[in-house]
Amino acid sequence: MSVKPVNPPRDESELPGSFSTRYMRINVGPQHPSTHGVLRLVVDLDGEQIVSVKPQVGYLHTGFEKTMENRTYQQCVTYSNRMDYLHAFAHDLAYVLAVEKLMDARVPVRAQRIRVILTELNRIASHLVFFGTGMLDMGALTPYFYCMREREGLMDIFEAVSGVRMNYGYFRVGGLYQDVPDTFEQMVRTWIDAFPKHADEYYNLFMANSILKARTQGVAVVTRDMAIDYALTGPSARASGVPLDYRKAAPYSTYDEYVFDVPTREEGDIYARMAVRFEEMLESCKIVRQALDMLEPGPVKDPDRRISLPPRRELENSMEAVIFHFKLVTEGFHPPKGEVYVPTESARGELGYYVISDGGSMPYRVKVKAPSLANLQSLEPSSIGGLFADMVINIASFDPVLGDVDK
Amino acid sequence: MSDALLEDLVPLGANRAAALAALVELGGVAGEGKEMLNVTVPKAKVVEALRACRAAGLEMLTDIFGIDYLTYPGHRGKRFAVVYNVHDVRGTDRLFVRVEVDDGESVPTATEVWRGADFLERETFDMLGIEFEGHPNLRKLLTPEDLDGHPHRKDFPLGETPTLFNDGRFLDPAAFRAGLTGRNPGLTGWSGGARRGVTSTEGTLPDEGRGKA
Amino acid sequence: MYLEVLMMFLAAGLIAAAALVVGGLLGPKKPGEVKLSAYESGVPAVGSARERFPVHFYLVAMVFIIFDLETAFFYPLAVKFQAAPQFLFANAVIFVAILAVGYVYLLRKGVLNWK
Amino acid sequence: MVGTEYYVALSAILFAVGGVGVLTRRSAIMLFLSVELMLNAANLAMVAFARSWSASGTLTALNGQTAVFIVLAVAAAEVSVGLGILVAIFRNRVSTDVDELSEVRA
Amino acid sequence: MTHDPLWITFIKALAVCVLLLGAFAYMTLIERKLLGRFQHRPGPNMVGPGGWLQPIADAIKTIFKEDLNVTAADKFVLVLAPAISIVFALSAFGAIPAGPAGSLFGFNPWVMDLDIGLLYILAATSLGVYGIFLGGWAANSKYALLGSLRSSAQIISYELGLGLSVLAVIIVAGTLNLREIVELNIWSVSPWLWPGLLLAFATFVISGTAEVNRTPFDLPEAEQELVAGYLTEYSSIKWALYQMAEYVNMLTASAFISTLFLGGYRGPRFLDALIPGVSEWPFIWLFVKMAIFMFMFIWLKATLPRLRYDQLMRFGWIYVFEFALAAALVTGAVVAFVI
Amino acid sequence: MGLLELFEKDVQELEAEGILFTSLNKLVAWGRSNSVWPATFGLACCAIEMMASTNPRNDMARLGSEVFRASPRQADVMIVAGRLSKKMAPIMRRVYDQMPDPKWVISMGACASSGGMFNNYAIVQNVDSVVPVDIYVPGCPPRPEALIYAVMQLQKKIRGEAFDARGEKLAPVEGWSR
Amino acid sequence: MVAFVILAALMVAGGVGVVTLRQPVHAALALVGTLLALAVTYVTLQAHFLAAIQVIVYAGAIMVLFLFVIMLLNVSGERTGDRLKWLKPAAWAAAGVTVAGLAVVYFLQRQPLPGAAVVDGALGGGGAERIGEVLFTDYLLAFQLVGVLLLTGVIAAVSLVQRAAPETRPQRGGAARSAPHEPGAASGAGVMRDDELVHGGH
Amino acid sequence: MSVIDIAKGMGLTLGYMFKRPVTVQYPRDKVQIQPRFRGRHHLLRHPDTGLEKCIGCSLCAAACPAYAIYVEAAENDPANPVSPGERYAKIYEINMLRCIFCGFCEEACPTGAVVLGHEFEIADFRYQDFVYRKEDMLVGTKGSKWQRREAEAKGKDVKLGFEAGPRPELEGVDY
Ligand code: SF4
Ligand code: SF4
Ligand code: SF4
Repeated sequence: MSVKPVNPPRDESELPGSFSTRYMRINVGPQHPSTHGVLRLVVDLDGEQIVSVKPQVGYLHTGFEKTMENRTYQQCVTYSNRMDYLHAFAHDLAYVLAVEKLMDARVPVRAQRIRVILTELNRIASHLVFFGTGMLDMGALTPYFYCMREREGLMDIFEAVSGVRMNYGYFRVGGLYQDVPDTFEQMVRTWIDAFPKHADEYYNLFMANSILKARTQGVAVVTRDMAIDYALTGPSARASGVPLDYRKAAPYSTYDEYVFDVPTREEGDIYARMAVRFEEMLESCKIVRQALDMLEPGPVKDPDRRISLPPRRELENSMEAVIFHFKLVTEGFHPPKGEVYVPTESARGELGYYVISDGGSMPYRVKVKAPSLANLQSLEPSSIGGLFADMVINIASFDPVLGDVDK
Repeated sequence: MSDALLEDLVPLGANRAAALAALVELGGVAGEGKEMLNVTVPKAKVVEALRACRAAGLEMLTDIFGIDYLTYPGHRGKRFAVVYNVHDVRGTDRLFVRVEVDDGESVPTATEVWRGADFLERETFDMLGIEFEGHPNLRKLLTPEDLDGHPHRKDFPLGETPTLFNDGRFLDPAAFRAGLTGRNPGLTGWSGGARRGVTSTEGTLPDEGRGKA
Repeated sequence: MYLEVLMMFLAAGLIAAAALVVGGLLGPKKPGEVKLSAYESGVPAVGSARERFPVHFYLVAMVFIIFDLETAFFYPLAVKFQAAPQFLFANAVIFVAILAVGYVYLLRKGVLNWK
Repeated sequence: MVGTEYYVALSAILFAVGGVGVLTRRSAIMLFLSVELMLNAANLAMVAFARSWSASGTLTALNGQTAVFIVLAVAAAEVSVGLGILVAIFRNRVSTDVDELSEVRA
Repeated sequence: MTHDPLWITFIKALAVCVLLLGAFAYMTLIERKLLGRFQHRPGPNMVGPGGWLQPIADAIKTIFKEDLNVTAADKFVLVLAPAISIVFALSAFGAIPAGPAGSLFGFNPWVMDLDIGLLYILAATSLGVYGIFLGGWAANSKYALLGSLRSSAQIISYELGLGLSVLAVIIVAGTLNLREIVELNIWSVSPWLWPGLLLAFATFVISGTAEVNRTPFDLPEAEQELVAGYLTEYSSIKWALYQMAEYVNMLTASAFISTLFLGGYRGPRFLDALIPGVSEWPFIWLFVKMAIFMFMFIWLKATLPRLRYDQLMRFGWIYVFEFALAAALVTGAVVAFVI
Repeated sequence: MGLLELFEKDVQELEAEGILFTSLNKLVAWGRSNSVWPATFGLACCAIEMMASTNPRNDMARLGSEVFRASPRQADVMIVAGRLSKKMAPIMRRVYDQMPDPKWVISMGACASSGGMFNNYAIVQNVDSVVPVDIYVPGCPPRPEALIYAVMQLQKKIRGEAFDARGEKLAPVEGWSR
Repeated sequence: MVAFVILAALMVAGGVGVVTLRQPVHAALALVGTLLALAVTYVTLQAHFLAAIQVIVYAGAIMVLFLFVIMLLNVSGERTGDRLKWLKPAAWAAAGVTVAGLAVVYFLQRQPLPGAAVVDGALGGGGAERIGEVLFTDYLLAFQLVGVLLLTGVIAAVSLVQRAAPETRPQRGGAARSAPHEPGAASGAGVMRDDELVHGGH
Repeated sequence: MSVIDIAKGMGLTLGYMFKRPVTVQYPRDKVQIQPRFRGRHHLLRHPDTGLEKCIGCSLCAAACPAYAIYVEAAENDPANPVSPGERYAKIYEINMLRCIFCGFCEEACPTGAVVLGHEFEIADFRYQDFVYRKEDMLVGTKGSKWQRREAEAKGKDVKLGFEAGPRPELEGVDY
C-alpha cells in the first residue's frame, strides 16, 4: 500500500522530504495597519521566513494623469499635490517647473526662495511622518506622537501661507498664488530654531535605541547594484551608496545657491535608510535657514499677463485687465507645443513631470515619474530571506506613499 | 535639430555623448525636446539601444511610459510612442529613448537590461495597452481586473459624472468644459445669457443623492 | 484548605460564564456569510489556515519540557537547600552540568537561535 | 476518606481506556495521547498507594510520590523523543497513520 | 495558620474577581491617560468628569456589541479559549497575600494560603497559555494562528525564566509559601545574597514582562504584522475577556514580583517608628508596590519598540535563561559556602 | 415574555417596540456613543489628517476614540478617509461586512463623499453606494478638528439626537437596515 | 466520596474522549481535562507538590508540545474506519474484562486505610520539602539519572528533528541575498506567480 | 543591549509626562486658525450699499476644478437691484461635498463676491444637505446648515469652535 498524501503537494518544492518548506501564503493588505495605506502584499512564508513577496498595487489608482488632461494648466496644481500628500509641495514644484519651462516663464527670485523654503519644510514634515509611522510599525508608540506634534508646527506654517494644512496648490505657474503673510518668517524661524533640539530628543528616543538598532541594522539590505538595477532613488538609494540628489545634480529653484550636504550611507539596510532621512531633516533645516536669510522683498509672480492673473485692484479700472482675467480663468493659458521633463528631488526620490503640450489650454499628456512606484520594486528582493516582522518595517523604510504609487 | 544645436542647448555630459553616439550607430534619430535629449530608435533595436545606454554610463532606468498621439494636432507617424527615461547615477546626464509603435504592435521587454523595468512596463501595458514581448509577468498593474480598455488612450472616456445640486439641477463637467474652451459654445455663463444648466425632470434630489459609481 | 482553591476557581468560572452569557445574549445578532468569514486584510482568505508550521515551534516546546522538568526538580532541592547546603549544592551543580551539556548542544545546533 | 481500592479501580479503568485507544486509534499522535493516559493511570495508582503506606513512616510513604515525580520526568523524555521520531518520520511520509507507516518499512 | 470558613472564602474569591475586573477597567483608562501624558497629550478626559466614566462606556459598548462566531471556527473551542484565559488569570491572583493574617476585619486578607503558593501561581500562569493557543487555533484565520503560535512559544519560553529566577528566593526562604516568604524578608538575611537576588529580580521582572506580553515583548498582539495576532477574529465580550486576562495577568505579575522580592504586603519597617504598625496595614503596601510595577509596564510601553520574534526568543533562551540559572547557583553557593 | 426571550431579541428591535426601559436604552446609547473605536481605513491624504486627529495637538483620545483597531472585529466606526478606487471598493465592503454590529461609517473628505475633484473612471463617486454612510465630512482634507466634530456628530446620532434638514429624526443605527 | 465520584467521572469521561474524539485537538483537550482532574485527585490524596508539578509539567508543558505537534503536522482528523474491523469491540471487551478482573482482585484483598492523623503526619500534604527529603536521600541516584535521561532526551529529539544547523542570518551586507537580483534572474522563480493570486472579491 | 540609551529614552518620555500637554481641547477651547484658512464659502455684500457683490458671471464655476459651483444669472431689476451690475446670480449653489476648498473660485471672482471663510464644522448626515444655497452662504449667515438647524432646535445661538485672525477679503463677515 502506498502512501497517500494528506494534502497533495502544490509543486515540486513541496514534495515529501521537505515538509517544512510548505509555504503559508498570507495576504498583507490592502487593509492592513502596516502597509501605509492600501498596498497589498502577497507573502509566502516558510515559517517566519519570507520566500516571496508580491506587491499588488493599484488600490488607490485615481486616474490623475487622465484627469489632468482634462483640466487647465492652472487647475492642475490642485491635482499634482494630491499624489504624494506627504510631500505635496514637491509635486507642486515639479509640476509648475515643468510647465514654466514649457512656457519660458520667468519666476521671481523671491518666489523661488519661498518655494525652496516650503518644499524643504515639507520634506521635514514628510520625514517626520516617516519616522512616526515607521516606529509604530516597530511597536513604539510615542515617537509617532512626538513627530506628529512636531509636524503640527509645520502644518501651521503651511496653513498660514496657503490656507490649507495639506494639498496646498500654492505654487502656481509663474510664481506663487500670493505672497507669504508677514508672520511667515517669524514662524519659520521659531520652528527651525526649535527643531534641532527636538531632533536630539528623537535621536535619543529611537535612533540611538539599541532595540531599534538590533532590529534594523543589517536587515533588508539593498546593495548599490540592486539600487541601480531597480531604479531606486531618493533617500533610500542614498542609503545604498547611490549619491543621487537632483538638488545637487540638476539644481532648480536656486538650490545651487545654498550650502548643504547630501547625506549618504553605504550599508543599504533599514537603519541606513532611516539615518539618511534623519540627517536629511537637519540638512533641510540648513537650507531653509539660508533661504530665509537670502529672502528679499519683491514680486512673487511672473508679471507676464499670459500666465498670471492681473492684480485684483486693476480689475476695477482697467478693461484690459478684466479681459485678461476672464480669458485666463475660463480658458487658461496656452503653452507652445512641445514636450518637457524636469527632474526634481522629493522626499521619496526622483520626481519629474513629463508634460506634453499640444498648444491648447489643457496638457495633452502628463506623465508623472513618481518615485514610490519604482522604489516599491526594491521591497521584494530586499525582503526575501528575511523575517516577516522585518518586512513590515522594510515597507516603512522605503516610505512609499500609495497615492504616489498608484497615481 | 542638429547635434551642434543640441549641444548648444544642453551641454552634453560624457555619458550622454557616448550613449548618443551608440544610439545613432543603431539608427537612432535625435529629436526635439525642451532642454532634453530625445532619441528615437527602431523598434527592433530597442533592447540593444538600452544596453548601449547602460554600457555608456546611463545606468539607471527610472521610467517607462507611453504616449498616445491619436489626437495630437499635426502628428504623423505611428500612434504610440514608448519612452524610456535613462540617466546616470549622479543624475546629471539624462536621455530619453523613444520607440514608435502602432496599435497592436509590441515592444521587446527591457526587463533583461533592468530588473526595475518590471512594474514600469506593466504600468505602460495597463495604461496604454502596449504589450512588451518577453515580459515575465505582463498583467495589469493599477486598474481593476474588470476594467476593460486602457485609460490613457485618448479614446478612453474620462467617465465624469454630473455634480448634483438642489431641485434636480446638475452640472455636467464635460459639457461645461466644452463650453468654456469654445468647442461647444452656449453652455458658458460668462459671455452672456443665462447658463442653460439642464434641469432634470424630477423635482427634487433623490434621497440618496449620489453620483452613480 | 485546598477547598479554597476550588472556591477561587468557582468564583472565577462564575464571572467568566456570566460575562460570556451576558455578552452573548445582549449583543445584536446580524450574521452574514461575509461577516463570519475569516478576516484577511479585506480580501477573501487564500487557502486554509490549518497549514503546517515550522518545526522550530516543536523544538522550542520540546526544549521547554526538558528544562521545565529540570526546574521542577530544583524546587524540592531549593526548599530543602538549607538543610544540607553544601551537599545539595554539589548535587545541583552536577545536575546542572549534565543538562548544560544538552544546552550547549542545543546552542551548537542552533535550536535556540531562531532563524 | 475514600479507600485506596477505589483509586486503584479508577486507575485500572483509565489504564484500560488508554489501552483501547492504543489498540484502536490510527493516528500516531492519538496513540501517544492514549499512552499518556495509561501512564497517568499508573501514576494515580502509585499516589494512592503512597497514602495507604503512610502507616509505615514518611520516607516509605513518600516513595510512591517520589516515584511518580521521576515517572513524570521519564514521561517527558519519552514524549519529546517520541514526538521527535514522529516529526522525523513525518518529514518523509506525509501521514501519521500507523498502519500506513508499518507497511512501508523502507 | 488559621483558615476562614468556606463561605467567607467564596465571598473573598468573588470579591477578588470583581475587584480585579474593576481594576482592569480602570487600568485601561489609566494606561490610556498615562500614555497620553507620556505623549504630551491629556488622554481620555471627556466622558464623565475628567474622563473617569470612559471604562464604563467602553464596557457597555462592548457588552452590547455583536458577538461574532466565525463560520470556519471551532465554536466550542472559540468560546472556551477566552474563558480559560480569564479563569486562570483571575484565580492566580487569589494566592497573593494582601496583609498579615487576620487583618481584614478579623479575616485573612487572602483567598488562599497554600504551602505551594508560589508553584500555584506558576501553574496557573502556565495554563493560561491554553487560552491564547486555543483562541488562535479555533479562529481558523492565518493571522490568528500565527499570532497564537508565536505567543505560546514566547510564553512557555519565558515561563522557564520565571521558574528559574524564583529559585534564588526559594533557596533563601526555604519555603514555597508566599506569606512566609513575605514575612521572612529575603533581603535582610545577608548582604552577601544581594548580588544573586538582584540578578534573580532582574530576570524575574524581564520574564514577567514577557509573560504578560508587554512592550518590548508584546509580540502576540503584534498589530503591525499580524493585524491583532490571536485576537484578530475576536469581537465583543470574548475579546474583552482576553483583554481582561491580559490586564489581570499584569496585575498578578506585579503583585507576584512585589510579594517575592519587595516584601509584598509589608511596608518598610522603619516607618513603624513614625506611625506604629504602619507596615502592617493590609492592602496599602501591596497596592503601592503593584502601582509602581504597573506604572513601569506602561512607561515601557510608552518608550520602547518591540523586539523581533527571533530576538525575543534568543533573548529569552540565552540571556534570561542563563542569568536566571546563574542567579540560582550564585545564591546557592552563597548559602552553601559563605553564610 | 420570558426574560431569556426578552434578551434574545435584538436590543434595537426592543427599542423600536418600546419594551426596554428608556433609561437602559439611554445608558446603552450613552455607552456606545462615548466609546466609538475606529477601524483604520486610511486610503489617501485624508488618512494623514485622520492620523493627525490623534496627535498631541488635537488628541481624539479625549473622546475615547483613539483606539484605532487593526482588526475590524473590534471596531465600531469605519472612517473612510480618502478616495475609494473602484478596485478597493469590494475590499472596503468586505471589511465593513466583517465589522460586528452596531457599526457606523464616517465618510471623510470630498473624495470619499462625492468623488471630489476626481470625477473620473477610477474613483467611486460617493462611498454611500458601497456602504451606508452616517456622517459626511466635507473638506479636502477636513482638518483634524473637523473630524473630531464629525465624531461628535456621530455621537449625537448614536444618542438619537440627530435630525435632517426636513426635521426628520435619524435612526440611531442606520447601517443595520441595509 | 462526592469529590472522588465527580473527579472519577470527569477523568473517565476525559479518557473516553481521548480515545474517541476525532479531531486531535479536541482529544488533546480531553486529555488536558483528565490531567487537571488527576491533579485535583492528587490533592485529595495529599500529594500537593505533585499536583502542582503535574499541572506545570504535564498540562503546562507536555500537552503544549502535543498541541504544537498536532499543529505542526496539521493532523486534522484521522481517516475514518477502524484499523481492523473486529479490533474496536474486541479492545473494549478486553478492557472491560481486565478492569473487572483487577477490581475483583483488589476489592477482595483490600486493606484498611491508616487514620487521617497518620496520613497527615506521614505525608504532610506532600509538600516540596517532604519530596525533597526522599528525593535527595533514597532517590539521589535517580535524581542524577533523570538529568542524564533528560540530556539524552534533548539530544535524541534534536538530532531527530533538526537536520542541519540553520545558518544565522547575515548581520551585515547582503551577500546571502544578492544572488536573485542579477538582471534577468526571474524573481522568486518557481515559488509563486502573480497570476495565480485570488483577487479581491468582486 | 545597551541599557544607557534605553534609559535615555525612558527619561525623555518621563520628562514629557510632567510637561503641560500641547493639546487644544477643541470643543471646549477654540481652535486657533490661521487667517488664510479656507473653509466654508461666504457670499459677500457691498458694505455700504448692502447689495450683493456677485454679478452672476460664472467665472468661479469655470475656475472650479471639481465643478462644484452652479450659477444661474438673471437680469437685475433696475428699480430694486440685487447687485450693482447688470446681472445677479439668481441661483448660486455650491456642493460642499464636491468642493475641495482650493480657493480657485475666490481667486477667479472678479468682484470678490465669493470668499472662503473659516468655518470647518460642516459635517452633516445626508448628502443632499450639503448643497448650500445662496441663503446659506450670504454674509450674515453664521454656521453651517447643521449648526443652524441644531441651534434653532435648541433655541440658542450658533456657537463656532474657532478663532482666527482678520482677513481682508472677508469683508463684513463676523464670527
Ligand atoms: S478629499 Fe482631498 S485630502 Fe481627502 S483623499 Fe480626497 S484629495 Fe485627498
Ligand atoms: S473652493 Fe475650489 S472646489 Fe470649492 S467651489 Fe471654490 S473652486 Fe470649487
Ligand atoms: S461669485 Fe464672483 S465669479 Fe462667481 S458668479 Fe458671482 S461674481 Fe462671478
